[in-house]
Amino acid sequence: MTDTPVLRVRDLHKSFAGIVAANNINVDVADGEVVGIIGANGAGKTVFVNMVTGYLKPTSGLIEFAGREITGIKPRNATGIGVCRSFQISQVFMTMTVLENLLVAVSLAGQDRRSLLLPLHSDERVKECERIMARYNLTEHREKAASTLSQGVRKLLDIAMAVVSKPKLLLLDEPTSGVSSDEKFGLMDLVVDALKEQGTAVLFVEHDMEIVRRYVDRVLAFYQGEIICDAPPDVTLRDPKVIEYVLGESHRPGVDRQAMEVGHA
Amino acid sequence: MIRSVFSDKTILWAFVGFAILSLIGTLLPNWVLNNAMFGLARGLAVLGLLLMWRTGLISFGHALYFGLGAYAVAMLEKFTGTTDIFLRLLAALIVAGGVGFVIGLVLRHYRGIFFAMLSLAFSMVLYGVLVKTEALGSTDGFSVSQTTFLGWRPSSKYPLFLSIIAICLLATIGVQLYLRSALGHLTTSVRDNEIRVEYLGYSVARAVHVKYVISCALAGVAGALIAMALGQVDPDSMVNWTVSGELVFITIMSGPGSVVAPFIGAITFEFLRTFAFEWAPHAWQLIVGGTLLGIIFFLPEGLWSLIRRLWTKKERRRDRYTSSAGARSA
Amino acid sequence: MQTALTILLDGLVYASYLFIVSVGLTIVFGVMKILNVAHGGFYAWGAYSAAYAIGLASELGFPDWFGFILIGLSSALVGVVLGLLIERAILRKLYEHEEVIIILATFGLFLILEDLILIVFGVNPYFAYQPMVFLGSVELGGIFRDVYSLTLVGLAALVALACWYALNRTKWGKILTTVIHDREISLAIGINVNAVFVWTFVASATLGALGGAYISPTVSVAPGIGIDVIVLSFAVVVIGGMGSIPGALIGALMVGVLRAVAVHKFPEFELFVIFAVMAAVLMVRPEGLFAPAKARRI
Amino acid sequence: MRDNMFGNGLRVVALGAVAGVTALASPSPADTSFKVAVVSFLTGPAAGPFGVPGRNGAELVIDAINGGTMPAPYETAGFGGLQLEAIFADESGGNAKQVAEYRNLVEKQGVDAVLGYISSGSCMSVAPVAEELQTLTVMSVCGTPRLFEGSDWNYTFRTQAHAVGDSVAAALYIRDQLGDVSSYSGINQNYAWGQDSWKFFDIAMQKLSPESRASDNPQFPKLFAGQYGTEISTLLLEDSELVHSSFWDGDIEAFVLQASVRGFFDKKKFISVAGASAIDNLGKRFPTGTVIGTRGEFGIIVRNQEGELNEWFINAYRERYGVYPLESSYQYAQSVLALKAAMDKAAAESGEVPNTDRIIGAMTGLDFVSIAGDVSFALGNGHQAIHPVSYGVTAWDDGKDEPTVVDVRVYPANCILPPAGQLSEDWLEAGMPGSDC
Repeated sequence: MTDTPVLRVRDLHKSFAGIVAANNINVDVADGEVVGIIGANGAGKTVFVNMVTGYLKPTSGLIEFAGREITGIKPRNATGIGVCRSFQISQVFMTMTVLENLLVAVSLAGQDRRSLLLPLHSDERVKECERIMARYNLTEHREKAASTLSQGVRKLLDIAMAVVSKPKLLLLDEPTSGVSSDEKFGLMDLVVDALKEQGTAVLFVEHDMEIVRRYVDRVLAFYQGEIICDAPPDVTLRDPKVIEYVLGESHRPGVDRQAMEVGHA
Repeated sequence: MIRSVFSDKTILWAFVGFAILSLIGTLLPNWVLNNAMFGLARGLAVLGLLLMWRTGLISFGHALYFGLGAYAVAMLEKFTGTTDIFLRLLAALIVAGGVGFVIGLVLRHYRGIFFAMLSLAFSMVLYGVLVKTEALGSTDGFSVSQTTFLGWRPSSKYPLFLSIIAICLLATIGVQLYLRSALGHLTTSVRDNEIRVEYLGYSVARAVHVKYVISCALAGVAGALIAMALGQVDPDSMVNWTVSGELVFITIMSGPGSVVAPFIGAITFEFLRTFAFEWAPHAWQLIVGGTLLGIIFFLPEGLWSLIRRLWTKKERRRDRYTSSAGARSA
Repeated sequence: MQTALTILLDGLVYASYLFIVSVGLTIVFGVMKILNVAHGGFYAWGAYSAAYAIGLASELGFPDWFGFILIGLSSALVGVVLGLLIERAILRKLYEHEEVIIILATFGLFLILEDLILIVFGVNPYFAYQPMVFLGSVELGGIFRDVYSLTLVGLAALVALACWYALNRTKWGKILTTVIHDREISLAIGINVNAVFVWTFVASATLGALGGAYISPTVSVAPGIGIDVIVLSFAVVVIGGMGSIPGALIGALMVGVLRAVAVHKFPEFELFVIFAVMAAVLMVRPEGLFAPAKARRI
Repeated sequence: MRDNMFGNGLRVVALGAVAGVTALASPSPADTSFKVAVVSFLTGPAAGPFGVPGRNGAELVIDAINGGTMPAPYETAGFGGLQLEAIFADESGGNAKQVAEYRNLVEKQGVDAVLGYISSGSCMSVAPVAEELQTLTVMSVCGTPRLFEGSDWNYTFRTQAHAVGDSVAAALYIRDQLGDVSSYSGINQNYAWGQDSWKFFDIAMQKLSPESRASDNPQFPKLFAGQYGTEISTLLLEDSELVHSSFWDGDIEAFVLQASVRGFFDKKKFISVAGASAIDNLGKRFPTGTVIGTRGEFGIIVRNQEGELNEWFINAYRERYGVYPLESSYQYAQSVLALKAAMDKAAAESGEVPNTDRIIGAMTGLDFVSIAGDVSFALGNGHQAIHPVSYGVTAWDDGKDEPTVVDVRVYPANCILPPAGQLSEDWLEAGMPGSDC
């Protein structure tokens, strides 16, 4: 491990037509660290994730990945250098089977572009996909079309597809949203273990405080586009401001959330 | 390599089918041969549209490339006197592929109705130029002389028929291999979820562009082959929007199921039109239009689904008979 | 100066014609999200039925002005009968399909309508010049113009006003606007979207038929007259913005005037210029000049 | 699996073979009949004014000859002893479709010869295919001289003189009858016929009336455009005294209607090379005082001309179809008569049933009598016919209450057409040497 943080964000600012969606955001994430992001609806969590992965361009500020500036990078280039993400609403290929989904992900993750012209179902790729399916408990769903999967399984597939390229930084947008409560922990156990094994740093947006408490090393609390607390979970979750603005019942109107979220674009 | 290619059932099938077609071609009367040639050539353009359709895009302007291919043949003859099949095809390929590449730079950012309309607009620009320019034949178009093969001028249509079959077979194999490849699977991927493709690190625009250029080149070659088989090019039956509509129609009629479906669909269409025109000259459009509606309502996966249904039914029946012999997993 | 005036007037007349034909197309797109190729069929049916009725009335000794009433009647008849029939029997069952499939279905309908004309009206051209002759001509800008063509401008203005009024000043207009904005919400607040669709389609078909019926006295009404109209009105609708009525107005004016300039000054660019503008608008502003901007996908 | 695949493959072969056999089994022509496809516009804007009258003209004469009821010199029954079996096909849909249709007629329907074609586009595109399929093709109406200039066709004949004759006769009539016009413009369809007509008329005018000035903005709308408001404005704005037009189908009718309401014919002298069909269709709506041609001695121009054949034709046609024969009726009849004359000659020379080669031999260079004048295959190596061309001025016959044409002048073929072996354009540019008027 080096001293350079895998993610370094400085003075990040984003506004939509005069409405501030992110302001003065400064974050460092170290290799292999697991960081939770919490905040009420419209607090700017997803905007932050979208900016880091290149879906949105910040109005001002700096984003560095492993010492290299990636501000305003295109999503596909972000993926290329090792910044991947999953989505609040699973982004998978609905009409394709689980295996095909993973095969496409695996083939695109390969460095050799010429191999893209070879048959998708090559033995080598299928083997790798089988390994991934085994890791993420997807083997039994192998030949099912993604559209027929339950939310939880689809979410797993979504995450599995995001990590096939073995990213150094992974951003998960509400990995447990829409997942039934008895699937939740199993899912998170699987994912966090698998990612720890790979040494991937993880940032994830989460509403469920139990999940946050159990899996993260550090929590960022967002409120009205700003980080109001950045500390380990037991500190953050006891912070009075966090309790008032994030954990309390008050879901204050923020920026129009729909306009900014990938899943709705 | 060859073995692995022919291990693909579709390719093997296409090979067998085209081989049989080329054999019975010697027995067929000329008018059947002609219709088969038109059908096969048009099927080539439909094959390109199939590629686009699988990507979730429908072009209402592929007559542009169809016409460019046909006119490339005619203009090549007019200005250089060349009638050689290889040069004709090369010219069509270069012109259609080249224009497709340039227009693709714009079109690759468009989806849905906008893609359809912009491709329509581009094709109508060419139509507008052709019908009003005397040097380009205006509404008359040009006659196209008989095709020569490296200086040899055959006395029958059969060599051209064989060449068309060979080209269709090559294209079928090529497109099938492409669809099986990782890049080829990006058709469905792009249709299903562009965001995911981008986040997997591949440029959706580029994926669309590549497929567009392939389909343009196929349409161009198709136009060139029709021009050669027919001996005539003109804007109304090669470039007008109705031609694009017809190509899309055959695509839907064929169904997206297989790379051989376009040829089956296009040949069916050609005969449907010939007979409808002969039996009911004032109602052949009605028959064609009615067929289109019928397919949309009752056969949404096209003719191919019909063939596959017959096929699987038989297979199932046989499976029932043979299942006692051993365990055969689904 | 005289040339400029003539070009402007020619362009205006042609634009009026285009507007009347395209406005129905754009309304249907706005409300139902259907690009209706069969609109050309309504146009042709309108032209044929009006020409037929005018010819018949003239033989029966009706006065020439009666033709105007027949134009209105026949376009309403065509619009209601064909519009109802097609929406109820065909389109209604296709709303769940992809938009390209619906376009293709309307293409099939167009082919059917074309041949039905041959079967019903035969192959010979019809002439219904009585209303045009009845109105005579007038000198404008140094040359004579037939008054009938000039009334096209008035009719177009009337159609535009009526559309504006219906959309902005009536209850129906408010319902329509809601449906255009969000079909789901309209259903949720109890709007009978099916009924809205039917009447929108009928109105659009009537406008298409009116375009054909009104133009019929000035042309020879012959098989195939609907074919060129479709792409021209597509161009108009796309340039102005699909679904926008003011857009159709601007689109028609642009295409009309550009075409007039081309015919007068650069005849070989007549068709080219229309579709070049269509392509250019789609490239620069895909939603058209008058529709609210939407983000492109990736 | 494998067995099954080939099983199905064989079925495909079998199906194909069945299709092939059924097709081959279509009835072969009996020895006593000669099957001819008559192609004309049966749908579209050209059907009413040209296609249907042409078809009817052919049908009338074919039936009369089959039945032996024609007057002299065609009183013998049959064509070289054969009965002519006609099938009628549609010319609309564009050149490419015509080529496909032509192949169908010959290869599927098995016709022995093809007769007809109105549009120059059809003729130009069909001629090479006729050669390829070695099928006798007699063209009836189309006018572009390009058909036989630059190409030698063995199987194609044309019984209609080409556009140069129409244009030169038009220019001559203008000089002879209207005196000098200061300037002229034109509105012609943008394809072979319209382009050629204007080009030849323009050159002929320059040679015959050198002081006359051509417009620099002649109009070329698309064929079957239907709306000419803008073009009419353009022509009205110009100061040209005369407007030339070779419009012929529904377009001439639409143009005349749109133009006459705008006072076009009060301001301009108008010469219509091939629009005579509109006179009958429009009746009083067609402006009187218009210079009109019928591209030969056809239609309204010869309506009151004496002659047994012509009177028979007009009466029989009126009796059967209820209207006057139009120019295309004459033109199609002329093609049928050429076939009759050649087949009779071939039969007489060989004493056998005429076949394609013998008919071609007999038709090449043939002189024959048409409905209202004489025709000879003098150009294009004996494949291109020449005949006189008439022009006149439209008027209203109050006595009969029907339109008529007055001040008719007939220009003989050797006055208005180039001698054999010379290209039309060269001949015109050279000032029409050898023209014998």
